[in-house]
Amino acid sequence: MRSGSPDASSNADAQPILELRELEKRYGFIQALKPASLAFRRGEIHAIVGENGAGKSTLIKLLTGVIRRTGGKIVWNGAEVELATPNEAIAHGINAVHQEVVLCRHLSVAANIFLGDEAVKFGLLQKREMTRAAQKILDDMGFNLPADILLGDLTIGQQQLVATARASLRGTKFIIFDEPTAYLTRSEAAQLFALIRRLKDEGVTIVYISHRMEEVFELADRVSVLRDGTLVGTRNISDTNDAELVALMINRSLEQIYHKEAIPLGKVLLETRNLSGKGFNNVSLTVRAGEIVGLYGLIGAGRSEFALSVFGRNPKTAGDIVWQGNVVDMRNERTAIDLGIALAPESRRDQGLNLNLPIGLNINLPVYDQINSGIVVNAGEEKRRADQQIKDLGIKTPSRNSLASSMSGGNQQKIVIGKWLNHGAELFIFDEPTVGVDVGTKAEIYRLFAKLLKNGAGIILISSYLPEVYELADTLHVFRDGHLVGSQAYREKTHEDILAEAIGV
Amino acid sequence: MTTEVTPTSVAPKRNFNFLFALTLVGLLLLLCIVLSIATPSFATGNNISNLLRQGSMIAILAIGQTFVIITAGIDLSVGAVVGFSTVVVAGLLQAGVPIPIAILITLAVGLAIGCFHAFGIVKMGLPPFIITLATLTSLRGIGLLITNGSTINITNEAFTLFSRESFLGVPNLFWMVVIVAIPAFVFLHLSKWGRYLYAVGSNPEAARLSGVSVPKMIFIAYGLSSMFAAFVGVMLAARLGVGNATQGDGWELQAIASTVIGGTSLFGAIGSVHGPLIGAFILATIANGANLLNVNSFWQRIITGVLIIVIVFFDQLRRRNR
Amino acid sequence: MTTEVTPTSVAPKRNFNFLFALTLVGLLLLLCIVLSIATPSFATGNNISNLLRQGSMIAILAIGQTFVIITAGIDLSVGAVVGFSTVVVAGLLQAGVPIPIAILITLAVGLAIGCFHAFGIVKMGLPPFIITLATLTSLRGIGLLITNGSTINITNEAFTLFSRESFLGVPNLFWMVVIVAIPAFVFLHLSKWGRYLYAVGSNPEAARLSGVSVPKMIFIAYGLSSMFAAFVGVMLAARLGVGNATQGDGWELQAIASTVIGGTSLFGAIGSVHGPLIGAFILATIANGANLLNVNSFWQRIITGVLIIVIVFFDQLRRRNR
Amino acid sequence: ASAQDVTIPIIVKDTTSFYWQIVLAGARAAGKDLGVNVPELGAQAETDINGQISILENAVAGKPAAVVIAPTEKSALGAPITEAAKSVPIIGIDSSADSTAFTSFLTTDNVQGGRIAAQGLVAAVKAATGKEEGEVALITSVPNAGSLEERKQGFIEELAKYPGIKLVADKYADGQAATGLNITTDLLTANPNLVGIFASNLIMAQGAGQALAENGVADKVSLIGFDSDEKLVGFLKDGTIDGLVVQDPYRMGYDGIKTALAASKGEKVEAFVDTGANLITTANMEEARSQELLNPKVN
Ligand SMILES: Nc1ncnc2c1ncn2[C@@H]1O[C@H](COP(=O)(O)OP(=O)(O)OP(=O)(O)O)[C@@H](O)[C@H]1O
Ligand SMILES: Nc1ncnc2c1ncn2[C@@H]1O[C@H](COP(=O)(O)OP(=O)(O)OP(=O)(O)O)[C@@H](O)[C@H]1O
Ligand SMILES: [Mg+2]
Ligand SMILES: [Mg+2]
Repeated sequence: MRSGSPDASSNADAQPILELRELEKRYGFIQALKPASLAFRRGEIHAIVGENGAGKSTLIKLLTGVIRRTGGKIVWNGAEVELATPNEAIAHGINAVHQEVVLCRHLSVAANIFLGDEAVKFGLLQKREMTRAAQKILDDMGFNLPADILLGDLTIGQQQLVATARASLRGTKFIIFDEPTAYLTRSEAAQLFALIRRLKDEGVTIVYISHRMEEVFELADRVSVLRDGTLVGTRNISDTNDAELVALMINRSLEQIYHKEAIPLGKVLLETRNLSGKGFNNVSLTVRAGEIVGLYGLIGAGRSEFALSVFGRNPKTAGDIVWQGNVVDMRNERTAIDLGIALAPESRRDQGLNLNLPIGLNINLPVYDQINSGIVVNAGEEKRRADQQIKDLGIKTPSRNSLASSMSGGNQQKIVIGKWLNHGAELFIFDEPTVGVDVGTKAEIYRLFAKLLKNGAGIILISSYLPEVYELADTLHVFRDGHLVGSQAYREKTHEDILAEAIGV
Repeated sequence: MTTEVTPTSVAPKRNFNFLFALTLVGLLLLLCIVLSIATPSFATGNNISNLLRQGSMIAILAIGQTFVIITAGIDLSVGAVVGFSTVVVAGLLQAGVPIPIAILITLAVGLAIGCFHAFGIVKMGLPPFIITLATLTSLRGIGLLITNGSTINITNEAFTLFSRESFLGVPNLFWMVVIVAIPAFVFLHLSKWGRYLYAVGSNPEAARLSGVSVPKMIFIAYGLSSMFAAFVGVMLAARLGVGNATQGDGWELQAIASTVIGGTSLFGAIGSVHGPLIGAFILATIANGANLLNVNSFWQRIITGVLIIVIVFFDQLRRRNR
Repeated sequence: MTTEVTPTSVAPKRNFNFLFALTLVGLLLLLCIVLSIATPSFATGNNISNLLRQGSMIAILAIGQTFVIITAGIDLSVGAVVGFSTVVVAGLLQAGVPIPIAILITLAVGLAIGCFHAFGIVKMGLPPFIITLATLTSLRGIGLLITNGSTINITNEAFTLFSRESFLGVPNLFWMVVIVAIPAFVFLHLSKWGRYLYAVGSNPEAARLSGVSVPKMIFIAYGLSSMFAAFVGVMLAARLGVGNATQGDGWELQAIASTVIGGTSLFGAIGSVHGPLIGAFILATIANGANLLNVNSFWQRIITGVLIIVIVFFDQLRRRNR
Repeated sequence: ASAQDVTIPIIVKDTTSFYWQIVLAGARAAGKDLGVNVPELGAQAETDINGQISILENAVAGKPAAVVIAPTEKSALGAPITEAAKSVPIIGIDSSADSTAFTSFLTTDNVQGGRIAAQGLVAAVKAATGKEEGEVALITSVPNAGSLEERKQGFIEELAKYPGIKLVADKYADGQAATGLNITTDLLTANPNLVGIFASNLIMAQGAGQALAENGVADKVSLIGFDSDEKLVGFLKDGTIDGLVVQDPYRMGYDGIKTALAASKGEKVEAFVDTGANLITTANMEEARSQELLNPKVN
């Protein structure tokens, strides 16, 4: 199905800046993108939505010369182009902020921004100039980042901002954002939107990929939907609505995303008393059985560091962790896991996954202690458990033996979640659990949360996506600069109040 | 949204690994067939026994090395541990210690060396390359100091005879490979420890956050590698009938080469027990064949280099095309 | 939300790198001071000249090796290239080729070898460890074949004299280090090529997406490493007055060790030109000091191993505490 | 069987050393003269005992008429040689092994070679300083190589007979000429009174000679080397080296094959032949026998 009318917008007659004709991509036997035809108009913001593994990132990689198409044509400004290498795309003024940050951790922010395009005088790098220029670019975009720091020292969200700055510099005609707000909080996202609008005003064509519908409606002029590698439709944003898009995406309607049940709160599972550590200070909170405790804050507010300390990954510097009434010495992760705490960490690449290992091994990694028969691993149980999570979470993979690295971003995230659902615990800490996860699966995950709660577990939900914590949390804590600045019961305040607390105005 | 797993025709990795091992076996077989045609003495029982004996020590070192490399480490000390262990076991035997106890003590020394490596890596934060290089240097010194630069002659006939005898027509030395490889296979491919090793090599942070004790796995990997090297030292002492600290020189490179030829990635998380085994016997067969064909020893080096490239290249091709 | 940049608590790496080099220099100085006190002959002009001569060759190899290691590769062939190059330059000189041309041809041969490595890595998909190990093996064979296992005596006085002479009181051999290190420093730290090397080692995909030609950088790194090794071969031939294919045996490990002691990470993207230089001279000073103190050769090995651990450990401490 | 079908492999200690290449050259010449097929085998380092055992095993598997071998290590090679001798006659050259199974032996006594070196060094010191006293040093290429240890033993034993001569340093290198060179320069720095050095093989003599030249002390410090090649002969000629202990490797190879062929035919062969070690100095180097030893015809 193709978007029917050539359409209503005023510059309908203008030549499209970029046109795909029966573009297709196969990975061996997997058809990641089935022949797709689509025209991007000059200066529009074109959103692309679809389930995890639908082929969105694949499409973007084809347009930026990262991977080679296996069929079809690409027409740029009326002329057919190869787009066989990243260089060629850059030369046309096409660039992208990829879903996974593709930058060099060992280089400084400035070096990353100018990589491949260095300022050189007499053959020598103009490092100081570049740092200054990079700083100015970052400041102009409103990103609060130093240009001379090593990229590896930044959080993923911050790295994503660097990638954005970098892409805006090169994508003079056409920029693609692949889930740029996944790790951003509301205020950073707002800055990004301002940047995108400014670029649009400058005549740049924008492609915007997101799983957050409200962002699509806030930004986009038109939206295209991918399902299972097929382009199922393109709509003017004014002619469509949430429900229609979701229905197109998942081929059925979805009544409710945020699944919330009234579950009676049980005993106190975890209590932190004036807990301090690297990146956070004096945090006191409690989590009860059946409760979702939401943690909200800006990037770098200290929520993840707090979670890592509770989980025994990083040492606390002061305060106590009380587990079911007893002060515990959280020596390492093992201690936490044995007590019944699980942590699905925020960065799937750095902390969550063993990328070059099979999905099955990733899912079972925390439970190998439990599934032995004698000295060897019970292979049947290993398979069963892996398949169970693949099924429950709808991980789109040919086999549990596929490498985690061959999964789409959202599917990788599901593996991180599945790993801990597989293990089970009394307290689950989910740090940005739905980053890059499609709406259908999000609803599924929220339903799984409810199931966990009903079984007597408690959940700490760290999210930079305010609607998520706002809708789901029984208690919401706001972090700012490593401190707890506000705590409220379920829906006591408005989004705006919470945001204000997080920013500190 | 469909929740069932769609079966596709993509070959699962497990099978693929198996195929990969097959290719290597294929290359080894090809080598053997060519040699059988080229020289009548290759396919004789006597020569095959020799070949099995010659490849067995590097094969065991390569298996131990694989554990270390899977954790994204490297163990440069194995050759030195072999030499040092020949001294230890020879010294013990000459001091009248019974064979089994002498062997156990030697293995324990090996284990201790491995634990020292792991300690350096885990507690002192040293790169594996550096700590094992340092041991390589120091151990040879200690061995030479103990023997005062000479050789300890082993007069225990039972001990030395063992290396020359066969059981069921297969040389005892090769049985040692079997004895090591089977538990090694179970450990790496069937037990949870093997899974943990891969996880540590792939992403130590993720492994750690999944409750895997990374330091423990490092201790296990280096401990096993050095213990295997000590075991090879015992085998070598039996074969040579002497303890001599400079033996096993350069064997670390041969072991690492066997491991890499066997498909192990030096960046960790990829490797098997059977691959390095076959790799070691490919190298042994090349050397054996060259000797039988009376290839000039200089040409022998040239040919070995070329064959390594050719074999690994075909492997790569195979891997890429799956 | 404020748009100004809030200063973060994260220390910029740039300064830190500099400090890190300082620590190593500090350790080297400490070593020198201890030796000056322990033995009167250490701090003599003559001995310092010897020391500079002794460390210079490994230092140059280490710089070349650093380029390769920064791309997350390894070059095991450098020792063999050194030996082979002594044969090439000696053969050419004995055939009456003028010195400058003989040197240029030798360097070109080195470059060709490096390009072959890069070809194997880039086009044939071979692991760097394997292709350079294969060359190591083959090159020695070729060199031995050329010389028939013997040495080529260099009768050109001007050529051999060069290595013995000094300029401004500093041995010519050390000037060679300066001549290599300065452009190497400019290349790695001040030019965009150096930056690309780091990018390739850090994340080849990111480098590619930025329009950096990864294959080209691999060719440059391996080409330079082998060319530097050929240059060292010329220096060694001048110093020994002979061409001999077995020379430089094991120097690859010394070069890699210097590089790693100098703070280079074997996983790529971390390293400098000055670090390996200092690393090489730390190793040379340990050997020199042990000789002057007439330490038993066996103890010398033990001490070298221990000192390597100690030095790198203090460095690690320093790095961690920043 | 016709003579062309007769195969007699020769197994040396280290094919990469010039000394052993001369042995092989002798064997090759004998093979040509006698119509015997002579595979030239050997490990790639003198310390690689296991390698030599493997090569011996492989050689015996080829069912040769006889095997000529220079055992790298006395005791380690004993049993494998006894084992091999069950199927073929074994001729030993250069060094001995703990086996009674040798049909014949053609050796140079390396201990004797070390003694000759000591005598040569003392004579050279006396010639330079006028007295039989002073500090001397020994440089050995690698630890644990049988023949080098024997040379060292002979050298030290003989030196003990000269009370005025003191061995102040006994160093091992790593087989590299550059290391020998560095050790020598450091010895010169640490021992300003050094009057003599014995570098007990070819490569070390090259390094040590170069060090004396580099430091310009060839007149002050006497140097005795072991074995010879063009480089060392050059040093001998210009006085950097005072003497070379040379063996007769060519003859060892030639006679080894000759004896092996005879033994394989069941002829009676001499059980023990000493091929001798000689000191060649700047003074006697032009003599015909010296020239023969210094310039063996390798090809
Ligand atoms: N390198 C690869 N090898 C094999 N299959 C791949 C590879 N990369 C992607 N795929 C497959 O291609 C399909 C499309 O993936 P793509 O990354 O485009 O999805 P996506 O729409 O971006 O999903 P998400 O929202 O989760 O990011 C998926 O089924 C994925 O498993
Ligand atoms: N590797 C590091 N080195 C130094 N400081 C760090 C490092 N990682 C994080 N920080 C700092 O620690 C503080 C807390 O970071 P943390 O990741 O816990 O924040 P967060 O609230 O979880 O935000 P995010 O949404 O980015 O995860 C920040 O100031 C951050 O800059
Ligand atoms: Mg995607
Ligand atoms: Mg976080």
